[in-house]
Amino acid sequence: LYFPQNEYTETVYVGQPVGTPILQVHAMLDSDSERPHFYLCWLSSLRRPPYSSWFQLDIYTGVLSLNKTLEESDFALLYHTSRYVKKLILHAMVLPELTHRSKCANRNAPRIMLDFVNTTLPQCAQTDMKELCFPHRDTSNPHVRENRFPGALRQLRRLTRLNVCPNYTISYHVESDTPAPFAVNDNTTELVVTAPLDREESECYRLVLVCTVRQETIITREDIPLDVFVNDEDDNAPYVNGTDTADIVISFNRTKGGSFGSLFVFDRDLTPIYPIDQSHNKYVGTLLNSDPWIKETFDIKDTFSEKKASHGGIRETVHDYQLVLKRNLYVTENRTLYLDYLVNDTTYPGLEGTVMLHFNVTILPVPIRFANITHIFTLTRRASVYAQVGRVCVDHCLQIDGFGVTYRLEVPDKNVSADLLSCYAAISITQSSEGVWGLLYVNDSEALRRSDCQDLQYVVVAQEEHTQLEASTQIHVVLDGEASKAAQGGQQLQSCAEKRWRGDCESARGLGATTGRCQWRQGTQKAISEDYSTCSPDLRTCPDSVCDAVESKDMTICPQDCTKEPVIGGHERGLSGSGIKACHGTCYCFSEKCFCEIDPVEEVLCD
Amino acid sequence: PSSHTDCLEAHRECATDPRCVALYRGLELCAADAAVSPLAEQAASECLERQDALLARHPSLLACKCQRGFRKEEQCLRIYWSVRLLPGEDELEVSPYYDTLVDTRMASLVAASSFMQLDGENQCLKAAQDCGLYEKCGSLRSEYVLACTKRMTGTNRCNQHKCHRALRRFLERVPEEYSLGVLFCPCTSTLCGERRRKTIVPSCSYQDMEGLQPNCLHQQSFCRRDDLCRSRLADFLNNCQPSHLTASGCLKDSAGLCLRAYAGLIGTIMTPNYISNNSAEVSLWCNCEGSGNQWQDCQRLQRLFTHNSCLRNSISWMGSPDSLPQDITQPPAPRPSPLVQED
Amino acid sequence: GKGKNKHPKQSSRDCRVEKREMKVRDLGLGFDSDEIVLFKFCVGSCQSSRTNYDLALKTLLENGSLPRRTARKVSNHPCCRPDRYEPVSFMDAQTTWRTIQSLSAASCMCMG
Amino acid sequence: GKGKNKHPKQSSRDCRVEKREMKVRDLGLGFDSDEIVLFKFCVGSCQSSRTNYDLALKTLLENGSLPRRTARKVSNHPCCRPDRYEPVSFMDAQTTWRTIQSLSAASCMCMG
Repeated sequence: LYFPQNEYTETVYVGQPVGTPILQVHAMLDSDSERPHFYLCWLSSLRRPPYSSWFQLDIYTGVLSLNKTLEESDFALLYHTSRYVKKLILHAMVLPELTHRSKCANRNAPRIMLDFVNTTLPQCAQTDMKELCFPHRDTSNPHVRENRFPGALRQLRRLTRLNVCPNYTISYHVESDTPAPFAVNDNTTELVVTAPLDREESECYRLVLVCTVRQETIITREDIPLDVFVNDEDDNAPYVNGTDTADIVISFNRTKGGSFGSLFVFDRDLTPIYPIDQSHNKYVGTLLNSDPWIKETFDIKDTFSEKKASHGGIRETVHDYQLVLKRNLYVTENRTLYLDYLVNDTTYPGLEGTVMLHFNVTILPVPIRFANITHIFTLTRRASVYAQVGRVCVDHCLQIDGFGVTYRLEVPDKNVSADLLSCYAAISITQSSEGVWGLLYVNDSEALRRSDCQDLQYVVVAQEEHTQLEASTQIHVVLDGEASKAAQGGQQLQSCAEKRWRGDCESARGLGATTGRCQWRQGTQKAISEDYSTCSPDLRTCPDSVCDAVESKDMTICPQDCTKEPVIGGHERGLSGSGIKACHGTCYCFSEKCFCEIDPVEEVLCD
Repeated sequence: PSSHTDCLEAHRECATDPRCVALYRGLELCAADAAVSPLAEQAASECLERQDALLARHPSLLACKCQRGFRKEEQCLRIYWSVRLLPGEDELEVSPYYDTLVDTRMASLVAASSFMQLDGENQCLKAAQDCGLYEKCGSLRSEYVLACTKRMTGTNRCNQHKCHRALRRFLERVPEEYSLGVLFCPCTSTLCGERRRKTIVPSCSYQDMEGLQPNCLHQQSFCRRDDLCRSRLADFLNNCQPSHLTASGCLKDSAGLCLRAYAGLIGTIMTPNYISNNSAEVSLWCNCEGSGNQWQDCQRLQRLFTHNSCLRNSISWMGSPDSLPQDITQPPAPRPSPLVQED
Repeated sequence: GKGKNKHPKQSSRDCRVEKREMKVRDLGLGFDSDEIVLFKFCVGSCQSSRTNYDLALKTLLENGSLPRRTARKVSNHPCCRPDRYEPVSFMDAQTTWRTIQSLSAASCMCMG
Repeated sequence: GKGKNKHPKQSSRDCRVEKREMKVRDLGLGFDSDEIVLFKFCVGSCQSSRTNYDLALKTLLENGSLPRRTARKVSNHPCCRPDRYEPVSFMDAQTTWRTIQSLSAASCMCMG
């Protein structure tokens, strides 16, 4: 037994006499032998509202009627801030057998909400036809379970208006654009569903309830729409529309969490996200391979979503199954395997509630090698320490994910003289932050300036972090410009970013300056802008909103990209929350503390 | 004067009676179990018996209410809901808050702000300026904006919990003529509408990073497991209940009560907001996909915000003087703009 | 004793907080917004907070033995400055929330 | 890398301690003694310690909306002041030991 409607609404008035029928609740059968017995019930015996005794519910017909005449005093008795209308809430329950209990059988017993109004029932003359025919706003639409027995689901007649216009005759019938198994029982004026429904055929019937009022020769017709929803049951098995096999190749991208391939399983039933326990249309999947390596390496991810079927727009469920890596794969991994995955619709009563999916997986090894090219970099001897020279990376480095490669520099000829060996200290290499590139930078600017240090040839060795597989390539750093006699000594290099004026900037030797001199960028905007004025060691890499591996070795190389300190003046931080993406006027910094200021002030003194 | 006792007060009275303390303690355990998973039939009826016994001895525990924004609000609400173990649908629509203090000030708020002139001036900018110049409003507004726009270290995410707390602090501590002024300012341009929509920092207060909307019933079920959220939801359902029998379209016939109850949801799991910058329509951040057989219940929850005549009228009254109904109390003079206030 | 001043009566010229309504656009920080903020700043004299150091420094400045360039960069009394700041948030013309940290003085004090 | 900056080089104009030999008699505090003390005081720029408050205050001062009397008593940058003082002792002309508290700056900082 179940209620097709979980909420009933009606209005009751002062002066309505005892016995007045108000509305009728209906229950539908789950099995042919059931007989409904209706009762008013309460959520807790003690918390019965004062109006609980004013109403009674007929056990067999479900008709709610007044147990007393409603008085003005009854209205005043109820506490409610609104002075016009008081909201009375009753609950009904239906049991297959007789009972004396008054506590509601379960928490979501249907609610009967009555607006108790402090006026008398409008007379015939004051009642318009629609009021006569239908309750004012019947918000609750019936829900009928599919595959169930026919039966009455709603009383169409407005019981509170039965005798308001005695010389009118009121009749009902139901219309709908598409064929719908619904009719009106003329004797009882109840709306009846005449055949079992199939949600997968239609999940909502858009009916029109037509009320015909005859008053001597005048016939008036009033109609209101009524949507009857069909509740779903798990009466459909899962099926595959298209292929049940995915061929997957795993090569460069072999990172933990990576997902591969997509196999779709359809189900014409609904899969509710809510309620959480998902007892309806519950899918369970099992990986049938027993090989422990497969179980430790792969998982199958099932994400379901609701979609509208092409025919009829009926909601159905689509499950998307993807192969997921539970760990990073070594570059040397090289195998082919076949995964079988059994999908089981556990709540489907029939036998064919399962579908088998196949993932054919080929794991290719990843060669660690350099492209066959010679890397030549040109560098001025005047470059400062941390000046960026260039970058190298192994073949396909931009596609690599799931393993790291480290780079180191080696001297090609080990038995060079100690002096010549010290030249090689000029250049160093470091790992880019995302672990793909090798960034070359000036490590010892003194060596650059020595005349005995000519062009430098290095071997770059790339090593894969797990397997220690290696590859190497030659790079050639051509030193440009005059070797200077006088050694610069430990001349303290400032941060280019400290310079606020073009003149100071372009005459300064700053940290990381590729040409040896800082470079000035002149902004053009008055407001906060990304094109702000600033002094930089190399305008190609700073500012570029990326605090790269070389810049992060010393915050004063490019505070514009790297500072994490609060910035003074109008600005916008970089994406990662550090650095300065946009600035008002000129950006200049004292170590990591940066300012954005229009025409930065000269030395203003304490007063 | 409120005809209700405060639940903290009612609980203190109960504490003087050992039997009441024992029964209440038992109820708290029931509530804790029910929060984890639905109680079995047997356990549920035992708990309900215990509840009946308690309320028979101390009916004030059933009639007590709580004060919104009060320092011990959450403690009070825990008592309120512990006593209403396994609440039915209708109990979830009764407001746990006193609303009596409100009428006079609220009516003046709705009326006062409705004297704003709609001469094309960006009313939401004006409301923001008024707030910026009223010290408490300006500083609490900066506090919630900072909490809602700051990224958690090492991530691109905001701290939604802190954001919600700061938003609630703003709405509870700042006088309503300012706080509700920035929320319900009337707009005639998309720029004004966009400012109004972004006032509660949607990117943090309800949207999630991937922009995936939860199912509305799912969202409501999470809300009903949190004492504060379910109280604010009950307050909204109660004070914004539509009715075709009153001029305001509200069963409780007070636009101010509805606005306050709607604002009370801001900073909870069910934070509502304007849906676009060119209309005053509001909605929850959720959809009804995956509702199964409860699609219509889900629709009804959504429509409480998108098709609620009481809420719509209350919001639209905040700015259009001509459609002001005969409110219960006569409106005093409009709120003086701080711009003209003497320092 | 009775009548002892716990807090010496502050003369109106002493270091204190003052407020000015300023449009965000007029703060000179480059933000494009029509919002108005209450800018609180510190103003007032700190003569009453001077120490022996200040008296000696005043004498040193007056006897002209310091070079002008140095003398200009010396402060011979504590300065009236904020001892606590407040952030200010606003929405700019593109309806993006902005927050300026340490913009307004929450309270002022004679510092140093 | 070689030549790497461990500590950011403080520019010579920043807030720092400077020393002057001064006769006690010339301190202007009225002590009668021929002893000489090393008077340490703070001098230098605090530009790099400014905050958003200072930038906004600078704009407010520049747009002339503050009355001159107020504008003169406003400090739109932190001031270079002692953050720790030292006492100085000496024997006066009557061979009596004297100590002047908080006379000399132990260290300086941009305050406020």
